[in-house]
Formats: sequence, C-alpha cells, structure tokens
Amino acid sequence: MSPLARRSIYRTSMFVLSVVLVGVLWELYKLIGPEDGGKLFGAAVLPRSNDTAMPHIWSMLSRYGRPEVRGSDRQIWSVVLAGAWFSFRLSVAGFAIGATIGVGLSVLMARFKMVERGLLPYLVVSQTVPLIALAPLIVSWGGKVNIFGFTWPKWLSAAVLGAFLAFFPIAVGTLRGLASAPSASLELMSSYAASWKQTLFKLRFPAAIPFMVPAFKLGASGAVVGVVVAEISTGLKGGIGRLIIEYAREATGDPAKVFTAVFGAAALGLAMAGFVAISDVLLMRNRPKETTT
Amino acid sequence: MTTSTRIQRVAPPMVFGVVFVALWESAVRGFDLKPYFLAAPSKIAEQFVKNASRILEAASVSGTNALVGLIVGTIFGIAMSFILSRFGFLNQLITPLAIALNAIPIFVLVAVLNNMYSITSEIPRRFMVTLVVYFIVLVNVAKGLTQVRSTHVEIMRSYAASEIEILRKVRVPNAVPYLFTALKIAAPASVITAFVSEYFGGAQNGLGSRITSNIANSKNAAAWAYVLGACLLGLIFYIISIVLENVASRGGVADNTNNNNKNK
Amino acid sequence: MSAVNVQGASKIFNQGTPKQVDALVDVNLTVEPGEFVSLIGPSGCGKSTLLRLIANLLEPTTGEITVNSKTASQSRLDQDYGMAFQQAGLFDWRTVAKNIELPLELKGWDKAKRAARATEMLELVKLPEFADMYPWQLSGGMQQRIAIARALAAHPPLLLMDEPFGALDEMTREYMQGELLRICSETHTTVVFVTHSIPEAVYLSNRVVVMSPRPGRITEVINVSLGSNRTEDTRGADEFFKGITAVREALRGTHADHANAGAVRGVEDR
Amino acid sequence: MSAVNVQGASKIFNQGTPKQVDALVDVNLTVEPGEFVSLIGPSGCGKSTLLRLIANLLEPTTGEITVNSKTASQSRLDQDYGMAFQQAGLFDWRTVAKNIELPLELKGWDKAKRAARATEMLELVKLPEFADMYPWQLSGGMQQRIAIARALAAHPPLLLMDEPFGALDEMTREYMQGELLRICSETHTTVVFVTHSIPEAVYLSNRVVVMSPRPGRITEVINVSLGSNRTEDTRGADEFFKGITAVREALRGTHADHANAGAVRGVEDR
Amino acid sequence: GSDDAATDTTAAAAAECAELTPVKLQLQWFTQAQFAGYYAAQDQGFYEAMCLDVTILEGAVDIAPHVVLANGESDFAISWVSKALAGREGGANIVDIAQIFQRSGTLQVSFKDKNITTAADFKGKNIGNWGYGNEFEIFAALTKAGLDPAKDVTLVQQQFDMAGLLAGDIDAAEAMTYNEYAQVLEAVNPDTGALYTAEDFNVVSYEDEGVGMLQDAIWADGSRLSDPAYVDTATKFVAASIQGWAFCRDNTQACTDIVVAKGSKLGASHQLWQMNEVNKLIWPASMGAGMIDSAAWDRTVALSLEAKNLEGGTVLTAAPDAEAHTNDIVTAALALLADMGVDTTGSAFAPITVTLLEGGN
Ligand SMILES: Nc1ncnc2c1ncn2[C@@H]1O[C@H](COP(=O)(O)OP(=O)(O)OP(=O)(O)O)[C@@H](O)[C@H]1O
Ligand SMILES: Nc1ncnc2c1ncn2[C@@H]1O[C@H](COP(=O)(O)OP(=O)(O)OP(=O)(O)O)[C@@H](O)[C@H]1O
Ligand SMILES: [Mg+2]
Ligand SMILES: [Mg+2]
Repeated sequence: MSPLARRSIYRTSMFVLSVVLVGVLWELYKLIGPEDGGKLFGAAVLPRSNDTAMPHIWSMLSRYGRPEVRGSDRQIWSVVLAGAWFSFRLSVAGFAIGATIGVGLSVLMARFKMVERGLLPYLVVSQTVPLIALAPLIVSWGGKVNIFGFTWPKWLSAAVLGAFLAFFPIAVGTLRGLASAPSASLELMSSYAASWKQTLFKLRFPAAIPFMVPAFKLGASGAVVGVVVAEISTGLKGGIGRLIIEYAREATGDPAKVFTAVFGAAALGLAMAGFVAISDVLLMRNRPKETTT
Repeated sequence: MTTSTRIQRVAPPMVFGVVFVALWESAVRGFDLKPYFLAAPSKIAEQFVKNASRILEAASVSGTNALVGLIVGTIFGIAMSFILSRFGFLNQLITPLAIALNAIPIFVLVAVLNNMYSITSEIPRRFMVTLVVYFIVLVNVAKGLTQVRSTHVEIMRSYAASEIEILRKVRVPNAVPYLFTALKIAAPASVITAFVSEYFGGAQNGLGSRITSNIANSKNAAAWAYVLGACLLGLIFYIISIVLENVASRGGVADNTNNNNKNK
Repeated sequence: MSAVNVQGASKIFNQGTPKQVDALVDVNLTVEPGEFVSLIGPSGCGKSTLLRLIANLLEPTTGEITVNSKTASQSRLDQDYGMAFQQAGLFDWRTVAKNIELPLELKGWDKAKRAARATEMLELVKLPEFADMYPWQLSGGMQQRIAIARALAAHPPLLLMDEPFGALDEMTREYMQGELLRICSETHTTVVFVTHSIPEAVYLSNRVVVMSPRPGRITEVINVSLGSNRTEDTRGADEFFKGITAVREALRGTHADHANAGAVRGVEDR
Repeated sequence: MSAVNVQGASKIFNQGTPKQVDALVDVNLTVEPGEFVSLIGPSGCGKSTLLRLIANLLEPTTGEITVNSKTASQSRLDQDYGMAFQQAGLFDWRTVAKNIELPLELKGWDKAKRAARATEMLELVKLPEFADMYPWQLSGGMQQRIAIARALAAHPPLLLMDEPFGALDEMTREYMQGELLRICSETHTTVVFVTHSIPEAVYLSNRVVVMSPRPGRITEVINVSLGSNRTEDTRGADEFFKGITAVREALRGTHADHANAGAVRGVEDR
Repeated sequence: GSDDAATDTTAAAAAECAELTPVKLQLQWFTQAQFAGYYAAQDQGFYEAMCLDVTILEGAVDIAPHVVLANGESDFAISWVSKALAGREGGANIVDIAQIFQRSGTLQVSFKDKNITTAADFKGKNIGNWGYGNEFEIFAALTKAGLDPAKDVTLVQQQFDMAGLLAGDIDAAEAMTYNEYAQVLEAVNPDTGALYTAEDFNVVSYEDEGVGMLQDAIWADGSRLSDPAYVDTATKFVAASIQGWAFCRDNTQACTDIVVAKGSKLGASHQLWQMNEVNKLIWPASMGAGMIDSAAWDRTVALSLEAKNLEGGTVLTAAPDAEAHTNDIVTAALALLADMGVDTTGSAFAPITVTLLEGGN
C-alpha cells in the first residue's frame, strides 16, 4: 500500500472515529444534562437536553430510512442526497465564480496599491450587507439579464450569492500571500526584467500557496453557506437549503427531520473542503517538510 | 506620517466611494427605480440621520454580540490551532468536524441553538458568531503555525527547545501575519453573522430584525439605513483589526514586508 | 563604449532615521567590455550593494550608472546581464532543472531548447543526476552551483556574481573558476565579481577593486597582468603572487581604517 | 569518555524511492573532550549530514552515536552543544541582539544577563552598533557573524559549526579563527567544524577528517601537531604547511574517486 | 363525478382556445394548502379552460410577492393586504383585484396557565411574532389595548416552528389557524406522552379582537390595468382561481392530495387540517368569494395607519388612494362563474373534522 493510501485510510478512520465520539458525547449529555438547560454564573450556558432540542442519534438516523411525508414512496435519505447533490453543483459553480473574482481582485490589488487602498474597505463593507437586502436585486436578474443570447438562469442567482460569500476570504488571503514572496526572490525576478505577469505566475503565486490554501478552505465553506442561504432566501427548489427550511417548519412535531437535512449540508461542506484539502496536498507535496523526529 | 502620504492613503477610498454613490444615485434617478426595489443613497442618508439614535441602539446590540463572538472565537480559534499544531492526532480528529460545522449555514444552526438554549437569550447568536470566527481563525492560524521554515525548527531543536518554546519563538511569530489575515476576514463576518442570526428568531432589538421588518414593510430606504449602520460597524471592526496589526508588528515583520513591497 | 559605468554613486539606507547606514559613498567605476573585474573588501563594505546598484535592483541615492551605454534600468529590462546572488535563492517549488530554466522561460525559449540548456548547465556544474530533485534536497554547495548554472544559462553579455564560489570546496572551486574563465573568453562576457578570496580575485580578474568599509568607498584598483590565457599553471606564476601581495596590502590598509572608523553613522550621532 | 562517538553510522535519504541518496556510509569517528576536529571534503559529500546526525537533528539509518557518553538525543535535550548552521537562519522578526539572546532565553537566563552576554558577543564579532537592527538589514557576512555569535553565546561544551566563516573576508576570518581558538582553549570546548578551506582546517584543528563524496565516507584522518598555543606566527610554521599538503593530497585522492563514482545510486539503478 | 365533469368541460373549452395566454402567479410562501385553490385550478384544468397557461411561483423567505409583481416578473401575486399596501406606498403600483380570504386567520396561542385571554393580558409578557410584516395585527391589538410595543411587552421573533412556545421561552406565540396552531397540536406533551389538545391552550383571535386585517388577496399590476387584454386575462384568472377554491371547498381531501402531489413537504394530516382551516377563512362568502368588503378594507387601512410598531412607526403613513383596490374584475369573474353554475357563496359550507397525527404525518 502506498503511503498516501495508507494516510488517507488513516484520516478517514480518524474522521469516522471523531463523528462517533461526537455522537457518544451527544447521547451522554442527553443522559446527564438538564432537560431544560442549566445556568452557570447566572448565564444560560448549558443547552437543553430534551428530545425537541436534542433528538436521539438513533431517531435522527432512523429518520433517514422513513418516507419524507406519509404516503410518499421516497425515503428521506434519497431526498437529502438529491438535495445535497443539487446544492453541491451550485456550490462548485459559486466557488469557481468566487475564486475567480477573489483571485482576480487580489491580483489587481497586489498590482496597484491605489486599487488596494480604494477597494479593500468596500470589499469589507460588501460582506456586511445582508443577503436579504441584496436578494431582491439579484433575484430580479433571473430571466431579465440577457447578454449575447445568454439568459440568466435562476440557479445562477444562487451561485452568485455563494460566490459573494466565497470571494472575500479568497481575496484577502491571496492578497496577503502575493505580498509574502521573499524580497530576495523578487530581486531575482527583477534582475531577469521579468514582467509583472511573469513574476506573478512564476513567483508570487507559488509563494502565496500557503496563504491561499486556508483562504480557499474558507471560501469553499462560504460558497456552501451562500448557496444554501440563497436557496432559502430566493426560493430555489431542489437543494438542501430548501429542504432545511421546509423541514424546519416541522421541528415542533418532528424534530429529527430537520437534522437529516442539516447533516446533508454538513456533508456538502465536507466534500467541498475535501477538494481543497486534496489540492493542498498536491500543491505542497514538493515543498520542504518540517523535520520532526 | 506626512500630510501627503496621509492624503495618498485616504484619497483612493474616498474617490472610489464618491464615484460609487454617485453612480448609484444616478442609476436610481436615471432608470426611475422605485424605492421598493432599490432606494437612492440620498434617501438612505436621510433615513440614516432621522433614525440615527435607533440605529445606534440596534447596532450596539448586534455589535456587542459580534464583539463577544469575535473575541471568544478568536481566543478559542487560537487556542485550538495551538492544540492542533501540537497534537497531530487531535488535528485529524477535530479539523473535519470543524469544517463540517462551519459548512452548515448559520440559519440552521441558529435554529438548532435557539431550541437548545432559550430563544429569548443572546447566547445562540453569540455562540454562532463565535463559531464562525473560530473557524476562520483556526484554519489560518493553524497554517501559520505549521508553515515555518525548516531551518528555524532545526535551530530550535538544536537548542533542545520544547515544543512549547518552538511554538512561542518560531511558530507564533510566523503565524502572526496569518492571524491578522484571519481577523480581517473575521471582522466583517462577525458583524454579518450577528445580525443574520437575528433573522430567524429571538429578541427583536438588533440590526437584523430592523432590516427585515423594514424590508417587509417596503421601507427600503430605512432598511438600507440600518444596512449602512451594519456596514459602518463592520468597517470599525476591520479598522480595529488593522490598527492591532500595525501595533503588533511594529518590529521586523512589518518592516520586512514594506521592504518587500519596495522592490519592484 | 564601456560595459559598466558608475559615476559618483552613493547609497544611504534608512536615510534620515536614527538607523541611517551610509553603505556607499562616491563610487566611480568603469568596466570595459570583456573585462573581468573583482570587488573585494571587508564584510559589510558595500560590495553587494554596489552590485545591486549596477543591476538596477536598488536606486542610487546620488550618482549615475550606465550599463552598455544605457541606463541601468534599461539594460535590466533588456536582460543584458545574468546575476548570481550571495544567497542561492532557489525556488523551493521548482526542481533543480526547472530552476535553471527559469531565466530561459522568461526569455521565451521553447521547451526543448530550455531542457537541452538545463542539461548542459547541469553537466557544467557536475550535477546532472540531480535534475529532478528539489533544492532543499541538495547540500549547500550543490545549491550554490545550481544558482551559478542559472546565472550562466542564458549566456548573458554581462555577469554580476556575488561570492558565487563561497560554499565550494577548493577542488570544485578551481574547476568552476576555470570553466567561468573559459566561458567568458569564448563568449566575450564582461564580469563583475564579488569575492573574499584574494587568490581567486587575482586569478580571475583583469582588475581587482579594493573597497573600504562603512562608508563604503573604492580605495584602490589593482591591475593584474596575467594575460588572457590563464591555466592551472598561472597559479604558480610570479605575476600571480605579486598580484596577491598587492591586493593583500591594499586590504590591510582598509582594515586599519575599519578598526577606527565609526560604523553606523546614525547610531553614532544619537 | 569521548565527547563524540560515531559508530558505523550511515544515512540514506528517500530510501526505497527512485530518488534514493546514500549520503553517508559506515562512518566511524571519535572526538575526545577539548579536541578540535575539522571535516573537509567535496561539496555534497555528507559533512552537513554528519553534523546533523551528531546534533540529533537527523536519525542515522544505521549505526550509533553518543555524545558525552549519552545518546545523541539525550545530549541535545541537555543542550550540550551549540550549533552554527551553513545557512545563517536568523529570525527576521527579531533584532540582531534578540537573535543572539535566543538560546539564552531557552536556557532561562534572566533579561539583564542575556543583554549583557549579547552585547559581549556583538563586541566579539565586531558588530556592536547593529544590535537593534534586523537581520535583513545586514550584509551576508554580517549575518553569518551574528549566527556565530548566537552559537557561542551560551558557552556550550560542544560546538558544531558548519562552514561558519564561509562568507567572511580573509582579515575578519583570521580574526574570528583566533577568537574561536582562544574561547575554546579558555573554556575547554570540543569543536566539530566543517570547512572548505584547507589552511583554516589545519590552523584550527587537532585532527582533520577528510571525506569522499557519494556515498560519503571518511577516507583519511590527518593529525596536526601544531601544539595547543597557535598564534599568527603559526601560519608560517613548517608543520602548518606540512599539514596543508597532507590534507590536499588526501583530498585529491577523494576527488579522483569523485570523477568516476556514480552519484545518486537510485538514479543509476533505474 | 364532479371530477369527470370538470375534465370534460376543460377538454371542450381548451379546444376552443386558439392559444393559451401564459400567466405567472407569485405565491407568498411555499407550496401548501394555503394556496390550494390555485393548485386545484391548475390541476383541474380550470385555468386551461379559460385559455390560461398558469405557472405558479413559490415564495421564499426573502421574496416579496409585490416586488416580483411590480418588477414585471409575474402577472399576479398573492399577498396580505397591509404588506402589499406598504409596498404600494413604496412605489409598487399594485392593485387588489380579489380578496380571497375574507377573514384573518392569525392567533396568539399560549398555555392555559399563563392566563392570556385577551390582548390586554400581553402586558409584561414575551410575545412571539414572525416579523417579515406578519406582525401588524399584534401591533394593532397592542395599540388597541393601550400598550406600547416598545415598552410594555417583550417582542420576540419566533422561528418557523413552535418550539419557543412549547419550551416556555415565549409566553404567547403567533400562529395561523391553518398552520402553526396545528403544529402545537401535533406535538407530544412530555407530561402525558400524548399529543397536546386544544384544552391545553388559550387562544387570542385577532379577528375576534376586532383587529383582524385582510390577508391573502390576488394582486394585479396597476400599470397594466388600462390594457383591456390584461383586464380580460385578470378576470379569467380570478374566475378560474375562485372556481379552484370552490372545488377545494367541496373536495377537501382531493385538494389536499393535489397540494401534497405538488411537492409540499408538510405531512398529510397537517395539510388536510390546513385545507379545512383555509376553507373556513374563505367560506361562506356572502357577497361572493373574492369580493372586497369595504368595511374590512377600511378597517385594515385604519389599523395600518394607527398601529405603532417597535420603532414608533406605522405600516402606512397615508391612506392608499382609491385605485389600490377594485371590485370590477372580481364582479365580472363572479358573473362568468355564475354562467357556469359554480357556487361562489358557499352558504351551505360546513367544515369537516380533522384528526391531527403526531408530527402532522
Ligand atoms: N533532505 C534531503 N533529502 C534528500 N537528499 C538530501 C537531503 N539532505 C541532503 N541530501 C543529500 O545528501 C548528500 C549530502 O548532503 P550534505 O548537505 O551533507 O553535503 P555537504 O557535505 O554538507 O555539502 P556542502 O559542502 O555542499 O554543504 C547530498 O547528495 C544531498 O543531495
Ligand atoms: N536593506 C538594507 N537596509 C539597511 N541597511 C542595509 C540594507 N542592505 C544593506 N545594508 C547595509 O549596507 C551595508 C553594506 O551591505 P552589503 O550587503 O553591500 O555588504 P557586503 O560588502 O556585500 O558585505 P558581505 O561581504 O558581508 O556580503 C551594511 O552595513 C548593511 O548593514
Ligand atoms: Mg554581500
Ligand atoms: Mg553542507
């Protein structure tokens, strides 16, 4: 077995172990935790352990095997799976758009100090504009925008909102990474009269990778959150976000149901993060490793 | 700082802002966009002035939530990245969970947390901000703690430095720029998380509930006035993180990056 | 037309701050095409700084620098020179061969030609079997040889080399000196060369420029009349030993200065 | 009790992969307390690797290493040695003085004592006025001197030095050699020293260990009988020139090998 | 029997249509029995019979139907009156052309032991509401009871579920008769192990408190009402929609099935309850379904002008002009339906009894 395969098997089993551990902790808390929450130093810090707030693991799991609604022949697991797959594709699209924009902006900002000074505060501000204020605008592009025969499909609005959350960490992290190239290396490139673009691709980007990897990780989960929220907010059907809100309405009578969709969203995020992690391993495999005994 | 460099620093964002607002205003006027769709900046400014005291009040509620979450999340994020960089075992155990947790959109988690705690308390919201900030800090700082030059680690090991000492003297200084990158991302994220957490329940005293209720009432200009409040809050957090960065890296690191930038 | 012309150049770091360092003061230097000029002087006297000024990696505080009758910046843009830095400065993420190919890529050479040249250069520095390894897997001296190969790869008309052979053992060093001389005379390359080794400076150079430390200035220029065809036998020639003695004398003078002279001006003035 | 004892040590990098490198093969070396031993050999022959093995920064593939009759790892933990690396490896975010203080901090010295020692060390390397500057503001040679100051700061009983004087000019180098000898004899320090300079090796050492390249092994050990009190005059002594010739001969032998020997075993075997 | 008849007429009518007019309808929330009439009209071919090809757009959290309508992305929209009028004040030119729900279905539900039986009892309590413009009746009731929403009560935004009420965080929670009220009755009482019953709760009905505001209405684009073709489409659309509602009145179970088939994720027993409760809000309609009762309209407008919210503002700052609503279209539509023999008053309507199951399934 190759060391890589061995490591991935190890990692996977560690993950499974950690999930099991969380499950055990959850049930343990249900066993000893106060039904109606507890206070510590006057603040409610202990969560409630009753079945509405914290359903049993097995009731959540068994919910996957039961039909979504009575009389329906689709079991929840297939609905959640389909939803997650739908949202996954949107997230990938959103991530791709966000990464393109984020990296593009960071390059622009690294190139022109003026742009960095002028733009960065507004990028920050853009992240504090709630989707609810933007949703009407972006949703109204659906069906309206028509450039060169390209009509704006509704799902694209959701992907754009995913991109909206993804681009910012990517832009900031990449910007920092691009500036992190050692001055000696910059001097070398300068001695070759390398154009800015050449320096960018041959030096700054490779040097930026340690900064870009965490940025892309954040961007990936940002894209997922953005897409799921957009599904909730703009009424796009078919994805995990829509399922979550629809199941959330039934949390009173069927508390386990919403958790099935929540786990679907978590799996979605993990899949996205997995992509980034794989690219991390690939990109960093030839870098000097720390010596450890 | 001389006046001219100060102008250089302040002018670009000013110019950009003025141009942006002017475009917006003329778009609203030129295309006769109705207020229910998009409010004009002038109307927003008017509402902002009119509701200034309410905005301040709401911003202080959301801002406190954001601040508490930002501080707690940063502390936990740093602490956890230390633990993870020290114990690879825990790292593999916890990182995927942290990623999974963070990929769950806040709406849902707030809903779950609201049920686990009392919907009338601020704890679920602060918890939420903490979680978001925690993750941002964690992934960045963890990378900063591990991406150290191997020569440096070797030198420390030749001093028989304990892992703790290597952490303090090599990993931490190396992670400082990563931490501030994280804070720059986390500052606006904490603000938006704080008031987005208000959308689906809880006391109606923060920016989030004001924004939703005004939008629902088709009072778009007022809603955007609160959004403006949120933006300013985020900007203040961001500026604080930059100031902290400058203070923290008075010494070599900052100078070094300046030095880098000087070379073409 | 001179290959390098430095007129009244000076370089002051951190000007106006308490940490001001007068690295170079009023330096004048002319290097003719095809000439081999060495810079020698105590540590911190400004040799690297002068090389950086010629390479247009630093702007002089005062004075003017022309390379091939063009401004220093123009000749940098025209890629008139190859440079080997004091620190090898290889890119960790590129294999050894790819590191050597870097300047060729930037000149737009095609892939096959680049690969051929890289192989040729690896032969030259006697490391052909390390082509596919990464810099951090090499010893210090091997890294330095790769950096030299990289500087030579494009056969630039002007070579600026900052202690390129510092980490090499004597045998390898002498071999590399011979190769450098051969290449330079074949391609009529001009070289400005920083070294701490007096024999090396004398063996290689037409002229040895001796510098004094802070504020760095040129104290003496010693002509070496060993002719253009230098072999291993040259190392036994009278003229060779005479050169060595002359340089050593000149250096001793600067060192005496050194012992007395205050170093960082700003620090003193506080 | 020997200060360093290497028994049948070998080191193979990337074992089992096509890029396997046999860096060291069957090395045996004993260094007595207070002894000064130099390692010399062609670039890439495994000198740095051997030093790293002694310092317990690498684990040998086979063989055993003891330092002060303890395992290498124990003596690292006891901070029995000070090390100067081939790359200066200063910390960019620390001032020069703070860089020197680093090992002292780790030994738990108090602030005043650390500052005093740092000042003393800066005097030793003749850079007192640079205490508050940052490493990247220094020249290459100055950085190297700071790294030496750092290695000496704690007065360790064993010094491991990897080409510490490589970037220094001759005058400074001779001064530093003298200082090193003085310190070592005063404090009865054991030294393992890597260098490419034959005179340096002979001038400093009780024994010179000559190594051959890939796979690196010890080919000869030359005793230098210059006595314990070496001065500038020693450089004119007959015994000195005899030592130089002996080492040179030994090295030439290894180089002949070098020219023939295949280098990277894995590459060959493919 | 009626099923087959409807299908027959549809087929016949469709044959007469040269082509179908495309129509988009924007709902204000997800697919559920609240909108059963439209789905039934679609499913039963009533729209097609009127030569309409109707696409129903679901709502979402941040979708304001009047914005979608005013933007021209839909032809008609379903929205509560006060919310839509606020949009009209914000520049959206929209007109109420048929008032489907004649009564308000909003309740404030509390556990018996809290002793909240009228709005006056809200004082000092945690009062739940949904925000998003669904809270106006609470403000109206508070104003009427002389309470200041900013000081005398603690307003708490509820989630989509009723967990806050059941957990005791919220003293009185906002609930629609057809939805959230059912949710609490579908939940298990941990003390008894059986479902909660109506006896466990006190209910304040805003309709009964005299502060009921008009809810689901069909809104049209005011700027297009001068176009006779649009008016014609609107008339047919309203007629077919009312026909759908009449169908649901008479076929509660069948309509529930249609909604479930359209992809509602709510449980079947819950959906049936909802259908039944919605019917109660529409039927009987003494003036004919969809007619805008001017008394109710005026009351809605008056409350919108008076009721102070948290910020001290009111829903509307000025009374809407007369163009904000019209009975012309619904009158024409009712005439059309009368010709077809559809009962549009439902005077004989009697609700069925629905048994809720755990979780609404
Ligand atoms: N991390 C590593 N991975 C793979 N090979 C390595 C690694 N470190 C060293 N080597 C190989 O080990 C051999 C010996 O290297 P070492 O650094 O000990 O040489 P050296 O004698 O110090 O040479 P120099 O005088 O050039 O510094 C070289 O062939 C080198 O390529
Ligand atoms: N970026 C910088 N900022 C401040 N001072 C600098 C900088 N670069 C160099 N110096 C100073 O300029 C002087 C000359 O440095 P330089 O590197 O040219 O010396 P050098 O002659 O190359 O020495 P060496 O032989 O040790 O490499 C030194 O005193 C150094 O401290
Ligand atoms: Mg130098
Ligand atoms: Mg070495």
